[in-house]
Amino acid sequence: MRLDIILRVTTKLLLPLMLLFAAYVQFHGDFGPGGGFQAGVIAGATFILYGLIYGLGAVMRVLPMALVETLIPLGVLIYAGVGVFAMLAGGNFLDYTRLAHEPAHGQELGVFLVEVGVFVTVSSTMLAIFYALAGRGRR
Amino acid sequence: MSGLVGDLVAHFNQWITVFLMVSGLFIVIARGNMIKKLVGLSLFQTSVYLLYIAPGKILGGTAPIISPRFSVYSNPLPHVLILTAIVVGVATLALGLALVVRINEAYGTIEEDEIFEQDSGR
Amino acid sequence: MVLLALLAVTTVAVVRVRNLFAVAVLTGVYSFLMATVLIVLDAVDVAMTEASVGAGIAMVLMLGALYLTKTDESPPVHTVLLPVFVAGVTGVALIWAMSALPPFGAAATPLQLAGPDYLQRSLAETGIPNVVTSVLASYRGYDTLGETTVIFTAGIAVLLLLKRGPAREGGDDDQQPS
Amino acid sequence: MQQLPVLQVVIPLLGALLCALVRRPLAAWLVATVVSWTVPVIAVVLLHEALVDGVVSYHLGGWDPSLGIEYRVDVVNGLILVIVSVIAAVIAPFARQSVAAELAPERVAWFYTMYLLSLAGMLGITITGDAFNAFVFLEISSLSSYALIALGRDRRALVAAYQYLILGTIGATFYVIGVGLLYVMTGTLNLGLMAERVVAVETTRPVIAALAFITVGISLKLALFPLHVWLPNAYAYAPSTATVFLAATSTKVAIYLLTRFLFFVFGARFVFGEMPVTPIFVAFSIAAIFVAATVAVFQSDAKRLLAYSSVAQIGYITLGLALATTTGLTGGFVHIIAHALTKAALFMALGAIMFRAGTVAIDDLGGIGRTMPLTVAALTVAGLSLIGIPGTIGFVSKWYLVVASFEAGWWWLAFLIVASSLITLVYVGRVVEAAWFREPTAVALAAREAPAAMLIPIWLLAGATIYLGLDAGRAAGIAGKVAATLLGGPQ
Repeated sequence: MRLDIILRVTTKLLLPLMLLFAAYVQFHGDFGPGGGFQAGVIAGATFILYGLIYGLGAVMRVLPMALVETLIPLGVLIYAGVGVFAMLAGGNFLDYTRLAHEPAHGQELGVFLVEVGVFVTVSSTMLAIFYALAGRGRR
Repeated sequence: MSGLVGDLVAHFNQWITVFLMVSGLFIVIARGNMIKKLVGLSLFQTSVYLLYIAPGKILGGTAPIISPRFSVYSNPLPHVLILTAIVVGVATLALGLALVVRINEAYGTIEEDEIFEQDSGR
Repeated sequence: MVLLALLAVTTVAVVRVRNLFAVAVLTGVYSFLMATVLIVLDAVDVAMTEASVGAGIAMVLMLGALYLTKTDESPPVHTVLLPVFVAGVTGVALIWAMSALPPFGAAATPLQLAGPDYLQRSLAETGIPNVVTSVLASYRGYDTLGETTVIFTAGIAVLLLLKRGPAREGGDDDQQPS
Repeated sequence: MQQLPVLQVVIPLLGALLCALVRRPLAAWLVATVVSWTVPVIAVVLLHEALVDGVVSYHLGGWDPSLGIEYRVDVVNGLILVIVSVIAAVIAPFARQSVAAELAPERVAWFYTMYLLSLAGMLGITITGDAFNAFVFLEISSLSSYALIALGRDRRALVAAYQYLILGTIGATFYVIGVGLLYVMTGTLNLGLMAERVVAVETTRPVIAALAFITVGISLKLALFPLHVWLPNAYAYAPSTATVFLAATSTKVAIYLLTRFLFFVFGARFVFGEMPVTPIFVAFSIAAIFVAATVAVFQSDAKRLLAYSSVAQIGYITLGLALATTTGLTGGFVHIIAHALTKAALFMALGAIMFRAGTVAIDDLGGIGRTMPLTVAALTVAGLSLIGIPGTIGFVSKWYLVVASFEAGWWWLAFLIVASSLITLVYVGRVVEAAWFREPTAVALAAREAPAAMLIPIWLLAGATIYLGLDAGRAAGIAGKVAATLLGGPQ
């Protein structure tokens, strides 16, 4: 597979498109189907594809294990952080209306931020599981 | 759609849903292969999605994305619940498969009977 | 209806086929069919997730796990009486219960009438037209925090089980007598 | 301090994230300890507020309960919150050395992550007033429990975790089916609203099926006989700290959830008056008490013996619920307290023995009372409470159960409860006899007394079983209030 030039070139062409699609799904979730989870899955799949074609080492240079392991809790932390911030702003936990002057704006901002948190956790978890499985090898 | 067809759909729908659930549950209990059991488990979980989503549908309605072109929408809440359920399902599957990989390393097999034999033999 | 019938056929195939690679592929097929059914039922977000999760993640996970284990299932040795009984009782109970549910597609059910009126308030309160997104991330945002935590839990749990540590791990070579 | 209900769950959750970020064993333990010592304070304040005001309600995201998710604390779950978080607080000092001895260092931080997630999950199930939110947190606590169990040193821990995963997921899916049926019939997921609306449709088939599915699903999680098969191996092979925590708390939380549905959502009148729930539960509870206790007698591994004993002890609690009278429920809830304290003390003592002697096989423990007298003494005290000797809390709960049986006119049930204590005496006696009176084995002679960080928690728990046994009114008082709340129906 390593020598298969067609696969390698196609992948290289596909990767940016896939990431772009992930970004579209992430940011368009307010208007159409999609959101942080689906976008995270697509982004995670993109890196897994890269790893499958170019080898584990290549993708690990871009996103080392230690970074991925930090990103998993970080995503949840972003989500919970929005909740705590709303609490500090005088509302209840996850009360996004407190995040901006206008309640509806606060809602939009809050939804955007938590979707980012979901994205971070989902994509890094997928990648981490891939690393763990790939690093295991057959016995 | 006329009422008669709707009625038929209603029951057909339910029969299939129940059939999917029961098959999944059957695989989990009857099979000894640990990966097959997990497959059964996810079939069982997936079939529950229909139980939630189908009652939220309104005939003639559309997806719950507000737009001036439509006036009747299906209920969004079941969709949200099932999104969560899907995620929970795949998380369980991932953990289950990781356990199976480790069990295979420790026992050299993923058949329950052989594992129980090995454990009782020691 | 055709889709549902196909789903049933796929399930039968999953029950019968013993080659686990084939089973993995069949579950992918199953997920795509399920996603199509979900689109028919207006659940576009769910359909998208089911397709990406069921036919994407789940299949990658299964194939990865199969690569590390073995691919054929032994024939069952136990009697199938108990499983048939349990599954049968569950099935009968469900049929019994579900046949008394409100008819499919009706607009005047408790779920539609007494349920929260997200559709009316979402745009005004959150400015988000996709009501699924607003319910998911705001009205029931705490569930979604829980959901993200579930992913986090599973991720760390898999790493705990599968990541090779620098030291020799103790999990699989303990000689404790039973 | 209106934010307390959510802090109860979010603090352990944030702690878990922090543990995963710092990755150092000692720092992770410190985080876990700080969290474990904070949550009981919150729980006690919440219980106090619930006792004074009746119900503490918290709207997550600021949404009305009909739209969003509500946290709702009354006396019933306030008490469970206190039990779970107090156990967590006592475990924290014990955990450091035990975990360090039983796990590879690079896994310790993640162990505490899982432990705190499990804690957050259980507190979340207990505090929530939303049926689906309970499912989400049930899965958080379940997934983390599977991971905790799989970390055991024996390879059988993996199989035990796998079996628990399969059965636990079936249970959770049954629960989801039941909630789905209820949701379709009532149009709400909020437990309070559900309780109001279910009355109008309670005789319909979906609601009856929902009752069955939810009961069976949760019974799988709480290991009601004969759905207990996952429990003995899971407890026997998990790391000591995980066993202490799960044995003392997880089944109690499941019992609470079942109670919430049976008494609050469906209503005692419907469940116990019109459905044949009482005879079924009494029959299974009796079977659990006798079969599991008898199996326990023949175990060679002390941890496994206590695990089977847990199945039997759960039988007493479900028996109290099944009677559905004030006295029966009081007995059931006192037994929840009693069993949490007693089993935590027992498993912790075994954990200390594991730490010093490296084994908990009964034959290896002969004479270990000479080298570890304080640990074994605590084990003995907790064992007495397990049997139900007067002067311990185990006696108080059984007393109420016996009285409740007489009130129901079932003198044979009272007789069976007393008789079952004899079997408990036999299996507790086996461990205690071996530890005190046999000639010391080589393992026993090589052991030293457990460190203070373990002894103090063990004796705190053992002391509590005595204190609450002598001051019988304290536990019974609060359990009586719980019983009155449950039988009073929705407020």
